[in-house]
Amino acid sequence: MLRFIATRLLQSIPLVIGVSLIGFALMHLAPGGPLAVYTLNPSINAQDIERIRIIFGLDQPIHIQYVKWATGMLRGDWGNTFFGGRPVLDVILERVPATMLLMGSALAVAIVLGLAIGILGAVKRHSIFDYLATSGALFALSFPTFWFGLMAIYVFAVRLRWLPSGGMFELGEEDNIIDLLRHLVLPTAVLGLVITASWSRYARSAFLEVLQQDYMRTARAKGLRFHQRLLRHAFPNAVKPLIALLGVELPFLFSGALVAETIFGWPGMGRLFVDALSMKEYPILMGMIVFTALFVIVGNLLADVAIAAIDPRVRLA
Amino acid sequence: MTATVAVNFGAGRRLARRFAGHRLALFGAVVVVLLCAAALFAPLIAPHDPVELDTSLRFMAPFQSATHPLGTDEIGRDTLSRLLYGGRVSLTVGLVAMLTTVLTGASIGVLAGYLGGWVDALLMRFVDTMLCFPQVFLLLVIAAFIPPTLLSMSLIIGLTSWMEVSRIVRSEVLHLREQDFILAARALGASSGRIMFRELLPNAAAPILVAATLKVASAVLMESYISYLGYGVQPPLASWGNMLTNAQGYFDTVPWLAVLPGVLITLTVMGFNFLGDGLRDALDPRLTLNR
Amino acid sequence: MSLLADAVARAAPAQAAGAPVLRVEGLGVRIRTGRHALRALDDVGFSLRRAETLGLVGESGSGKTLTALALMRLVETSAIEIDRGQVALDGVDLLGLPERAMEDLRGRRISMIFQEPMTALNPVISIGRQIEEPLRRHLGTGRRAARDAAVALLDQVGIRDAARIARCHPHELSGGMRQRVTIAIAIACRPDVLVADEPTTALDVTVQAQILGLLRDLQAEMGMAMLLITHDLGVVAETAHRVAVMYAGRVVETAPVGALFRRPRHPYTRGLLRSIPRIARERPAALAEIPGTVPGLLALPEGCAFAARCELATAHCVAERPALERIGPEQAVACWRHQHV
Amino acid sequence: QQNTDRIILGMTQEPVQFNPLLYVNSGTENVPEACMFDALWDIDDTGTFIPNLAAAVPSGENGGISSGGLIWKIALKPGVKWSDGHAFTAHDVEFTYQTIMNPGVAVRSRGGFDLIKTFKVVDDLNIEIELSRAFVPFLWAWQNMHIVPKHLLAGEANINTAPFNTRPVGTGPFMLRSRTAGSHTIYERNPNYHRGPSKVRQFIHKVVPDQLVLYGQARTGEVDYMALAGVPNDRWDEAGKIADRDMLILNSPNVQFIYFNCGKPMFADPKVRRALYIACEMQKSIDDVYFGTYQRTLSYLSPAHWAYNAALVDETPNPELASRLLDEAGWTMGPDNVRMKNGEKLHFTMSTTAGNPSRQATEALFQQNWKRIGVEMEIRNMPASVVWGEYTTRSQFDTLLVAWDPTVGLDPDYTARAHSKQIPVQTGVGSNYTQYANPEVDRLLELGVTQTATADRKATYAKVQEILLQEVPFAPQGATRQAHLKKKPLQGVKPNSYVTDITWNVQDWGWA
Amino acid sequence: MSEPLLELRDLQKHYPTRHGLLRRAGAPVKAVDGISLSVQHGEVLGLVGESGCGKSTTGKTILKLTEPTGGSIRFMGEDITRWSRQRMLPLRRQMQIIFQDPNGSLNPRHSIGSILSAPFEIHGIARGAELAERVAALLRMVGLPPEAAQRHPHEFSGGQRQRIGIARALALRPRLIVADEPVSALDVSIQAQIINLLQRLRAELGLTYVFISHNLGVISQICDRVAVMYRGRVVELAPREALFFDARHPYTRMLLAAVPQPVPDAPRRTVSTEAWTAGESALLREVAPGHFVADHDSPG
Ligand SMILES: Nc1ncnc2c1ncn2[C@@H]1O[C@H](COP(=O)(O)OP(=O)(O)OP(=O)(O)O)[C@@H](O)[C@H]1O
Ligand SMILES: Nc1ncnc2c1ncn2[C@@H]1O[C@H](COP(=O)(O)OP(=O)(O)OP(=O)(O)O)[C@@H](O)[C@H]1O
Ligand SMILES: [Mg+2]
Ligand SMILES: [Mg+2]
Ligand code: NI
Repeated sequence: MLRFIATRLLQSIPLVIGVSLIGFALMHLAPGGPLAVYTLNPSINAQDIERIRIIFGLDQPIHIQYVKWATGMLRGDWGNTFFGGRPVLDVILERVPATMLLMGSALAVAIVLGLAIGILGAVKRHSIFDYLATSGALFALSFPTFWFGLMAIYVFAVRLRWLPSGGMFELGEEDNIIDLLRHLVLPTAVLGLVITASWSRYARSAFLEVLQQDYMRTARAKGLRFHQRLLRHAFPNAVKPLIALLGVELPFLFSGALVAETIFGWPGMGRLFVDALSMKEYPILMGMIVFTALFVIVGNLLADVAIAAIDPRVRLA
Repeated sequence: MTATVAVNFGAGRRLARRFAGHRLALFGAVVVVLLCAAALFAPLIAPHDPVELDTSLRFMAPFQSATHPLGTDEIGRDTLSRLLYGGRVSLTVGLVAMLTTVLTGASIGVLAGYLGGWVDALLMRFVDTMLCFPQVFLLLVIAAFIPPTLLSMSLIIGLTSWMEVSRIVRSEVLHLREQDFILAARALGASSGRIMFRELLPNAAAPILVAATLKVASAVLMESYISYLGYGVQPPLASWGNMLTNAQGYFDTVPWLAVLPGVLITLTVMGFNFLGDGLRDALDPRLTLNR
Repeated sequence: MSLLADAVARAAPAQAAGAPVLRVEGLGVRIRTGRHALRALDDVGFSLRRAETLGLVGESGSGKTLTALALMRLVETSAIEIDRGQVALDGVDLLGLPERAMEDLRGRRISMIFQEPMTALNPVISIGRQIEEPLRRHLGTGRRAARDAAVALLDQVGIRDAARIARCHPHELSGGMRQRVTIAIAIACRPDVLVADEPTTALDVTVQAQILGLLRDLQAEMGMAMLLITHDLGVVAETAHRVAVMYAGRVVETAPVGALFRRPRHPYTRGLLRSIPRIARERPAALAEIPGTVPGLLALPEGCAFAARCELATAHCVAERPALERIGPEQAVACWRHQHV
Repeated sequence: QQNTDRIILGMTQEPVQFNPLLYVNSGTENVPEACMFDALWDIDDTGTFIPNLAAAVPSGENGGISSGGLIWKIALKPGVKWSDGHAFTAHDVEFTYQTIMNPGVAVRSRGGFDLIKTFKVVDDLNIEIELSRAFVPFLWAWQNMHIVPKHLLAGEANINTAPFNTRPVGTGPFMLRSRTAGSHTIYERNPNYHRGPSKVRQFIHKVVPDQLVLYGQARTGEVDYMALAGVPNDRWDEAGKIADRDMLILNSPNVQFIYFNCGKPMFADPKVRRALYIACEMQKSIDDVYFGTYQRTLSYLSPAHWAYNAALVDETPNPELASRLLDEAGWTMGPDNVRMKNGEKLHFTMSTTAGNPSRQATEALFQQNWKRIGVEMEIRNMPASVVWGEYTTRSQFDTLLVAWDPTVGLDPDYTARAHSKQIPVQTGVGSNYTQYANPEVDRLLELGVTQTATADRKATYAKVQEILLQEVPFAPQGATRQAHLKKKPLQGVKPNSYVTDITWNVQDWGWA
Repeated sequence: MSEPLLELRDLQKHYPTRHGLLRRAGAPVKAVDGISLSVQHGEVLGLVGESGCGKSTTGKTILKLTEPTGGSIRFMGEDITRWSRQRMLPLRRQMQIIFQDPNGSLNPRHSIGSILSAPFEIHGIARGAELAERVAALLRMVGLPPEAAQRHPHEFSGGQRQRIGIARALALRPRLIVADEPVSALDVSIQAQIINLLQRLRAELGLTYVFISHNLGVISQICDRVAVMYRGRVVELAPREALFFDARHPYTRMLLAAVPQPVPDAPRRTVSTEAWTAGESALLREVAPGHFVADHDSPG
């Protein structure tokens, strides 16, 4: 077990290097660059752009740029942003709490709800509930997030005025937990809706599979109550693919969800990433990719360990 | 696969029978076929040229006029025609991307799970690598290198979204491979390929089929997103996704602009879902059907 | 102790001649496969008294397991349906009971040992916990006590190193060990009725003897009744008080064990007895078999299902199906020509 | 209950940093500039320069500008203090100038400042600048350049990454109190502001990334003032009718054009460009795509500009004339209803930033207009970072749909965009991406920047506009306008068409 | 004597054990702990022993379905102990196994038809109509109707599934069949049919069986020699007659004493609780020609 974790962490060193290398190369080879923002500026001309290119170090060959970035990283220097010259680490870290909060609550809500709906759907297969849940989930997945987001804001914030329409807190109420929760409701609901929908589908299929196994009959023969059979016998068997899914989704805790953040003005990572992508803020992008890599490594490692912990037949290699 | 005979051996007919007995699956198949046919024959059915615009007729509501049965959009294009033509883009993207996702994801998952060892480590680190880049990033970067045609775009979407499928499939295979029937296949001298694709995959079919359904929806929406960012279908070509995106500004004032393409996407996804359900039920002989 | 229990057990049926604990009457099960529906069980009936063992033997695929599952109410899926008959446990009709009430009975008053122990155990739960479960569910045993009880049960079913095995998972056990685990689970709560579907097939004869002894002890102590499904006629001879023989979804003969072995009244039963392999210095070149094959349930003939393989069959046998006919105390047979057997 | 202690301004974007020299985004970074920094002078809503850190705006009359326009004498306002208490002096102005010219600092533009030959600090309050040639828009350059404190920045090895950029100190009406990235920035009143303390204690710049949601917040009152990107075009009617809200319409100096790449053989002939231009239903595109919110213009200036040539006539749409012009130019109708010349089809692409539905609709409309006269246009939109990158700056496009400001503040000078020496692919300087070259226009543009009398300049630029409308290197569609929404009791907001930001006079904003 | 078909030398299979949340390794389970046996062409070797003594593990290891942790396996004159999975593939045609667990060894997603056609497909023996014919023949051979081909494993009774497993192993007519409790779930009449079938095939085709069973009657009917296992080791190996009528090892004797008799009112079996200690070494002593017994220290 500990050896397994050590091996995996060792494997992730080349992974991070590879990822950063690929990321760097892709970013720089793709057309367009950070200087395009200046083109729209009326008073900027070609010399200005050339001058700034040199200041940003973009005139150097890519491999030199990479080596510079990488050696900086090794020293713990994540670099500075092009625009504003702020330390990348600061720029990223100041967004982390918001993202974690939103994604964490959305994931938590979605997992619980998704599982519940999925399980019920599997148990009451072909019932009205099953059909409703199926249609609902598919509907939720077929419309883009922005549509639900705008609808929710329109209904609950603009029309009914029950909830704030966006942001993380009322200005001046930064420390008020109740206020924060109020602000969390709509984005969590909208974001959670989509995740709930897909989780409910996966959960339903996983439970359908497990419920027909012979050992479920044994559990029944023991006289176990329905919920006991479900929780103790079906759950650990059915939950394995879902854990794998969770491992894949864990990076979202870091990378955030762009559309929901935009609609709800949530100061999260998704917006930062897409802003950085559209401005080609290479230093921020690289920083975020490295962070995401860490989350991916940890997420999938945890998932693998959890699966092996649940199912003794699975060997950790 | 080399020996489809064996799949068809009794199972083929039985599968078809079980499938046909599945009312919902039949319904799903009918929906998908109808939608595909509508898209295919769009030039014959569509009342208008989908790019023809007449700004004086914009925002016509559905069911108000015979010439524009489903109304018109923000610059007076016929919604019905755009939906029909848009189906060509969206259905292609949905289907091709879904197939790519599922084939890639399932293959990699089963390879990693069954072969284990360094193959597993290598493939899973590859998956991790792919996961490190947000999909938008991958999409945009790849799309920037490959000229965006409908097919290439679908493939790109598919090739950037298979990772969760592979992880799920792998997690299933990890315990399936320890079961006696896999030993039995090995004892028969079945090659690893046969074991993976004939013995293991059918047992991991359920989550794959779920993923397939979900991927249809996400691919259709993803297409509109990359188009929105400038790498996909170019205006004025319609797709359900970009019709939805364009309707974003009118979500409360002219809601049907978003609802109509949204409903079509939902219908498509439902169609695929029920098809998938039917297939799964047919593949899984233990799940007996309810009539 | 063992000898005393033995004596009590053998005498039991006579003592408790009163109302049977379990009575099955006219049980019928229908299975839908694709377009067809087949009658997998037809008019199955028998009764079990306290401390009595009824051996259920019969041809492979004749519906023994199905009978067991049906009376536990564990078969019902969308494809399989119990469509007629009655199962009464102490006079309470199980088939009409609400599921929640049934849950209270299963594992407590009536429990089952499954034929295929490999798949009957949950692969991700430790052996110990699987045994503890019925105790905690029905008897409210505490966590520690249940754990100790589980180890004790494993020990009882002859598993060496029980404490270690309790922490193992099913895939680490051999076939026989798993079978004994399912037995431990089934007897954990000392049920009134034990339905044992081939409980000792995977056990070597010494362990088998030990297990059967254990079950007999339970019968003696608690008056447990047992439906023992097995192919091992040696086990039947040793353990059962009465025997029911099934063929193609029906009971074709019931008799006290001695009578059955001494004088089988159904040609199929007779065939069975002849096929038993024995340990002898000289062995036959081939074992005696019953010629022909069992008819498929889908294509059951009009008349007697065994007629095609029966050397005594007449036109009557082919044309009309014989009903179970009472031919003596505790003895019945479904054969037109039972006098000729 | 309205909180009159503060004003919440809502925008869809936020500044990425606070150093006015490193300014990147117009519209958003104007807010910290206006709140925390001052320029030597501002321009007010009537177009007059008003002194800010300078004691007076230099001019010929007050002797600030020498007769040849080469020597500029600027006297600074005495007693001005940085918000950290340091005195503001001429050395800060000098430092600002030096930083602008410092090759290591990513200053956006040196436009105007590169003409400074000598910069002399006479004493703490007086400056003398000598230009290498006369340049009237020099006033604009300073109006746009906010002064930074020497005492905080001079010691920085790298100003691009100085902590100052996140913890700025200025002379402006507000001081930075806190910034929550992605959410909002709070500015606190500067009690010692040299033009008098501002009316509210706090000014809050809130970021609401989605325009529709921002509009919703303006309606619910979660923001007091909705600025960038303004009320969506299709909601102006509705917004104008909301009780308790004022809708302010801002003329921006932005004009939306079709850029023709004159360097491509197809567009080398002015006749072709003109034909394409007049085939477009320009007014209709404004009315039906932009809901009439843009103002039709025939030049690179908005019709409200003082230098706008009112004599220009709108010839669009005239497909017949367009067809004739194309025939004359040798593009004759081909078999599949697409014009051909020398075996080549009249087929080209049009690009703009992807994801802008109105521009897409405009493109679709033009596409249809052109299709009618046998021209095949293919839309090829791209992300901003691509389309405005080398695709534009290296003149790789066929046509672009762009909305751009004039080049130097609101001065009518258009040298950078229309002078033949300013074609970056050829000369490496300027921003004449259409590669337009016309000696007459060159001459007029060179003349225009030397003329000090407004009437002369107006005549010169009227001629430029006339030629450009004949030769159409860029076909004007409309001058963009924005509608802002403010709460009725909020006072002091003055739309100013001479600047790009509404917060230019933020110190005067307050509650009734 | 010619070279044996199968020869095991000091075969070992130890399973690692892991317990607790951290899955720490415990002492390994010595499922097979040094077995040496050889099986001649056409011979039937019975393998009996205590439940959990390592019979199935031995069977699986012989076929290299699990990798041995020690010792060597020679099959058809070649040492296959270290052969890779890939290299084993062609050899699989010559060695088959009937699994103890008929339920788990049939892929629940496949119809019986496709399960039974797999061996033919894999080794390219038959296809199309011939394949269907062969499958039907296999089914008939084990007493199942041809329609069974279209049904799935869960639709069969335990005994029927077991017969499907037998049919699958017989499909290729391999040289060696490891039959792990092949008839335990069958009623005696069908059991008789199957055993007769196996004997007939052996006579006709020269098949060799390693026959694992708890049913000593069956063992006595079919086997030429019998090995008795106890805790991972062979404790007695003898020709059939010698084993049944001249058993030397106390465990063997105990087993024989415990065989149930299909005679009602026969004296109840008594399981002796006598203990003996197994010798340290896995060495067998030849006490009579072909009759080997392990060292033991017993009261009897
Ligand atoms: N789900 C099903 N679909 C179709 N037929 C079924 C199904 N389940 C059982 N059967 C059939 O019902 C019959 C009775 O099966 P059952 O398992 O009760 O037999 P059994 O007497 O226990 O046999 P064995 O001794 O081999 O275990 C068999 O012929 C079997 O093929
Ligand atoms: N995967 C495994 N991991 C750990 N231990 C195992 C594993 N498989 C088997 N064992 C152990 O190995 C021993 C031998 O098992 P095996 O299945 O070979 O016994 P067997 O002789 O076939 O018994 P039975 O007659 O009960 O089937 C048992 O003690 C069992 O607990
Ligand atoms: Mg059975
Ligand atoms: Mg075994
Ligand atoms: Ni195939």
